[in-house]
Amino acid sequence: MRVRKPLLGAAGLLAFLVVWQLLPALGLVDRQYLPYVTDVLGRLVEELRDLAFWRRLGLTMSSWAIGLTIATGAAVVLGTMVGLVPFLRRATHTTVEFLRPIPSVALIPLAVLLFGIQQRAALVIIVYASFWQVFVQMIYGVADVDAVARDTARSFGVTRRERLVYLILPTALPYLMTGVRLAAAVALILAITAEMVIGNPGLGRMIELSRSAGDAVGLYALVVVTGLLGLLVNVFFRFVERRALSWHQSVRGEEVL
Amino acid sequence: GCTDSDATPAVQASGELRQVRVAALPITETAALWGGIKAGLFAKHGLAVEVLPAQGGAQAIPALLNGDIEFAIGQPFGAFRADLQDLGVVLIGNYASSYADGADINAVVASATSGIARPAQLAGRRVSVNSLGAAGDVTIMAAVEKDGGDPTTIKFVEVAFPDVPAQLAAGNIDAAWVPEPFVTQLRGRGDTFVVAPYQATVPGLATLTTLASKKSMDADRELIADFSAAMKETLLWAQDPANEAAVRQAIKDNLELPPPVADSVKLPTFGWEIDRATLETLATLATKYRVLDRQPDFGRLVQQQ
Amino acid sequence: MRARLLYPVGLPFLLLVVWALATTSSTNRFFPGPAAILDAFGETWIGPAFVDDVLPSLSRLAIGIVAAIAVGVAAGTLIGLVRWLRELSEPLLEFFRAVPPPVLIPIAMLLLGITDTMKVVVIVSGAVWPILLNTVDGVRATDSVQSETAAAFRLTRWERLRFLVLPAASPRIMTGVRQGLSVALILMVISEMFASSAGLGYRIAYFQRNYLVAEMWSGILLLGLVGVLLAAVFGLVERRVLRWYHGIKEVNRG
Amino acid sequence: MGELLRVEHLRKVYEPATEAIGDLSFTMRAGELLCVVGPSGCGKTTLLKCLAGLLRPTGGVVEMHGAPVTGPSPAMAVVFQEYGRSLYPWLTVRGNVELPLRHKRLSRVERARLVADAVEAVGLAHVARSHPWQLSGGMQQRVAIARALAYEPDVLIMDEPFAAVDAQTRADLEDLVRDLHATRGISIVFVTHDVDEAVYLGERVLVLSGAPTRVRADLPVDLPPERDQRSTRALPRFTELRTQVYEQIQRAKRGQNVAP
Amino acid sequence: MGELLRVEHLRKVYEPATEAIGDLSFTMRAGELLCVVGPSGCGKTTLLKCLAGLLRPTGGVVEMHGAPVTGPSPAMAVVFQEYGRSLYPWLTVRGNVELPLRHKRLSRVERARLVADAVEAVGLAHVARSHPWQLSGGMQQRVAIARALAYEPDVLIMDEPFAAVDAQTRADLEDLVRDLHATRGISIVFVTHDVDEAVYLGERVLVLSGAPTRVRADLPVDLPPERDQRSTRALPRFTELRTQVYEQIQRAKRGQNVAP
Ligand SMILES: Nc1ncnc2c1ncn2[C@@H]1O[C@H](COP(=O)(O)OP(=O)(O)OP(=O)(O)O)[C@@H](O)[C@H]1O
Ligand SMILES: Nc1ncnc2c1ncn2[C@@H]1O[C@H](COP(=O)(O)OP(=O)(O)OP(=O)(O)O)[C@@H](O)[C@H]1O
Ligand SMILES: [Mg+2]
Ligand SMILES: [Mg+2]
Repeated sequence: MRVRKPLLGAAGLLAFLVVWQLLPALGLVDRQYLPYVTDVLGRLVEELRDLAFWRRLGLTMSSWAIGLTIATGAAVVLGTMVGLVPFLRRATHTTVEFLRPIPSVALIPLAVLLFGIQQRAALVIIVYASFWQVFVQMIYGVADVDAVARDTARSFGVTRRERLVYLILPTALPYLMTGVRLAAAVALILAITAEMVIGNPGLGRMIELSRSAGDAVGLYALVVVTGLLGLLVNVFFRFVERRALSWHQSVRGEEVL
Repeated sequence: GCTDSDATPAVQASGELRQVRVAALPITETAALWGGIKAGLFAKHGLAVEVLPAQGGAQAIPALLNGDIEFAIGQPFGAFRADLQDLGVVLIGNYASSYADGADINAVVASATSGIARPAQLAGRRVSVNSLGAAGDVTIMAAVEKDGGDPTTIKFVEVAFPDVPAQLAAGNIDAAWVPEPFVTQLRGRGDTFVVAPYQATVPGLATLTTLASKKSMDADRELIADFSAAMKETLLWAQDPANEAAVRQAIKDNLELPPPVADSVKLPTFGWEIDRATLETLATLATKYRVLDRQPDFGRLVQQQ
Repeated sequence: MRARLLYPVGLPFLLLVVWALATTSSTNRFFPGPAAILDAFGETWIGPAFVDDVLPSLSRLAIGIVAAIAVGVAAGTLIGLVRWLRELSEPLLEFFRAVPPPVLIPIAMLLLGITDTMKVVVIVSGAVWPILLNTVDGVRATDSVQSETAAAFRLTRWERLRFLVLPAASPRIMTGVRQGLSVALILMVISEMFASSAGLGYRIAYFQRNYLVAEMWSGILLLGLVGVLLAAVFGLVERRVLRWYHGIKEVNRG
Repeated sequence: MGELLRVEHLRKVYEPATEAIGDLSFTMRAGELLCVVGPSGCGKTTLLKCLAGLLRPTGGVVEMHGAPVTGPSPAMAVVFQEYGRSLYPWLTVRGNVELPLRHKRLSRVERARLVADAVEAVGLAHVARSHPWQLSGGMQQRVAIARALAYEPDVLIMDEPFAAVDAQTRADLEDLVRDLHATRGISIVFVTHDVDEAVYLGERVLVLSGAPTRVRADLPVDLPPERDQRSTRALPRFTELRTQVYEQIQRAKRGQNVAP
Repeated sequence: MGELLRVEHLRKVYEPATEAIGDLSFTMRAGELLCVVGPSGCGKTTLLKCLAGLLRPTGGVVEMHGAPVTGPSPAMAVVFQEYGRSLYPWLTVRGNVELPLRHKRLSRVERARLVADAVEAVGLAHVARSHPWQLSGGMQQRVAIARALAYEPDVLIMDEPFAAVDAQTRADLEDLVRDLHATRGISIVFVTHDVDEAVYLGERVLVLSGAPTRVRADLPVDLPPERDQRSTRALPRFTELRTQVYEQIQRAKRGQNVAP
């Protein structure tokens, strides 16, 4: 049972790779635009042995991690506050709805103006985009507290802080987990996009370079790297989730016939 | 074993060097700058230059204005726009130009199936440029009109240069304006060369120029003078056929181009002297085609050092 | 009644005032004041530009959102319910989700041409993830006693879906849709920044490149307004769909 | 009437190590009304879930009409102990009761009648359009009962169905159950904690031991089939039986071994 | 002892138009054990929530120690009817019981002792490390009871706390409640559907009418304070009282008007 899951997952990935290999092989797509999987993987292995690649990966991932941490921290605090206080929720509603959809890409000139062509500019973009993912989930999660559970806490005179720690946060935790997983992906996307657009060093710039060089194999190899990163991030968060949500229906609920 | 493609023999000149940050596009033309730095031409003038890749004027000019970078190398059109908005940007020198005769460094190429052979036939067709409202579409319109076509009927779309070959082949566009190495690549596979719009309308037009902010012009004359001198020397150095190998090596070092491409790609004319007349012609054309609504103030924009 | 009006406009108004004060004292060209932006807004968007740029963008956005919801909910429900499918597809989905949409645009362009379909596909390819993920989580969290009830009364597959799984997951699905909406708007902009010559996103990029700062901000303002409008429409739909859920919450507050 | 249910050496262990049912064997005739009593946490709910095909036994056999139970049967209706959670908050009372009837090829009129009758029978006609969370605990429980009644099952499984209703309503509902059983011949498995109720309702009372549960006693209830809240409960035999059951439970609780 | 609770002309209407409590007035002494009975859905839970300060009345006054109740008081503990939902699935049994003690400036040892005692008292020591969803219904209910016991309140409000436990456990828990009341002088408001239980436990039984509820009868229970499951229930006065209460409920159900 333990091995079934990774095995199935690997089978899914494998099937995808086979389809990819077949597309250019059968001439459905010109291999100049969709190169063979084998070539791409070959290049990938080459890159993995290049220290420079790891350095750039490190740069991208550090922007990702810093950005995600700041965004999550801020969103948990603010989301909980706004979600708990009806006054704040009503007062901020329109402002939030206004700010949320503003494309982070459109904010790049602003970020550059404030922080120059540096990592900090990319960070602003990452934080801005991923903040909302967690924020919205937090608001919904905090609002989902069960009535009887809440009355219980109130009637026993459980303090505000304890109520937060023992009732509200556990209720919101499944929401938070989804939010963080979404935010992690968005942050990764924006870390890379920002490097592509602003041009500070990292994976994104490598992608842009291979793109402008017409190096399809290199481009796809890097895209695969981003995908794999996303996968790793997910595996990590799934692990955390299973730990943190062992009591939750979605984790324990597989037993029903 | 592991490799490290970043590891280049460090040529850190010793002594007290002034740190200078320059934004440049990550394209083959920038090779002259990279080569000049490596050859120590800037260190000679007391400058340690860091080249920051910027994706275009939209990113570089705000950075220039807030003092994050000291200089930017970019298309003249960006400077025109900035001047029209009174942003306080000046052109302190040229950087690269197209050829007044012979094979130019960019061209409009039509797909074999479109049947387009001359500029006039572009009328009413889908033509791609990398960025709308810039030198590309302005000169193409001029070239079409010159050839007797109606320039207002051309349907321009934006397609990034690397995407052009695929889009042309898929029939999504009829023709595309591309620089080298794409021109050679497309002609090699049977697409038709239509026109070199720069050469056909404004021969020898500047493709890249060097920008600084008005503020630093006024505040730090010494830096401007040092940098200008170094740039002038660098561009002369790059133009010298004897150094071509070094320039091409700089391409390989800094861009992920496959070596055969880096060896064969056509380089522009490098030079520090601004040809103000060609710039004014370009601006006039742009006003004519309503890409700009008025002429920039060349008197304040061009400050040749 | 007064409070009802005060809440939605109170904070925005306050921010506007702060902004206006901040811009009068600074001369930064990249931060124009609200008045300048409002001027630019009128000149830029009211008139033919609305029909040429805004309407087509919005219709693509609408199609994209509807498609993303349909795909996200359908796939999410299936994946949430079928364990082996989830295990089979999860790594793959995570893989695709992590690929930045801008990188996918050239490929989409290749397969679909420079068409509206391509732009819609780009919108869907990004907006579908929050919806799908939330649906999966919502479906998986269905209360055990509730599903046992369905099993005991032998509800058919279809009834189970219609009366148990979807309603139970609907609060989560709606959260996902809400997030999907803003992602869709962002991708509408990004999809128009490539291979385009019209549209809201294109215009903003164009203004940005040409230092038409006030016009650019007016575009961002328009996007924000579209966002508010979307949220309002979404709010109406949500209140209908989740009437029972809000009912419970309402009672709890009583 | 033939054999309806056969349970043999049933065993159920909740992972990782909670042995709920130890070794349980009994049979039940079709049309019988079997009451199950036993200490709290002994495994009654677990047993019902195994009978209903909602839980896979760890060992042993559960057969219905001679065929092993592998999943829920369409002829069966269940009233869950956790009545509150077994109702769907997004449906009204009527919607909840109607839901299982939807795939029962009935005319719309017929279905409406069944729903109305069942809701009426549990005394909730006046709140048919309310949502479950607008009802009191006892009312919610009665909705769950109405849902099972409207379904018109052959076998009815009820897990402490009257725990949350008042004495009078309880008496009425007990008579309703007896009546259903007598007139329609429905087979009923009824879990309760009320010893009097078990004796009053059942034709047989199964007393379970503490977890891991076994059958501690299997007592036939030899009261006349025509029962009445006043007179039946006043019979000396009734008192005898209830004392007997009570003592068995008490011993079960004290964990004494079953006499072989 | 002084007056603990005073309820006057209490009225509660659930929006939009469900009148749960019509007009309710009664008082309760400190240290009293008051049982509340009434038909299902009459408004008992609503009343308790108003007493506990969890629900704002639509009209009338609820006073505790002479001061109006505006929110939950720290001296009060509540056992909810929906026991399942009042437990936190992310905490273990021990964690659930311990939670309200956290802000009660107790030493760690003291707290552990209180928790262990309470869990022991309801017979759940062997599952203290389990999560609530791993327990049977009756066990969950006992966890909720243990939580209230460990809290050591001055006032204990219990809403059908023994609905899901077996007869024997119920008897034990009843005695536990009587004992707490007798030795610690805790004031208790106890809602039940079991008439015998109300009479056995209470010093006074409040019978409510159907919704919109009023006080239908307020009967003092003049049984000796020393009670015992066998002998007390065998007293003729006990039978008299239970018949009285039962008849009142029956009339309440039939909706007869209250005699002034
Ligand atoms: N999901 C579960 N996981 C682990 N253990 C469980 C689970 N459900 C029940 N148990 C355990 O199985 C035993 C029997 O539970 P069950 O619910 O069948 O008891 P019951 O007889 O219905 O009790 P009650 O009368 O209190 O409802 C209990 O000890 C309980 O702790
Ligand atoms: N949240 C609510 N919204 C609307 N009506 C409600 C709500 N809660 C309870 N009611 C109504 O109020 C009345 C009294 O409910 P309450 O829960 O107080 O009854 P109860 O006496 O506790 O009944 P039971 O013994 O069945 O638990 C009922 O008619 C019920 O329908
Ligand atoms: Mg049970
Ligand atoms: Mg109640």
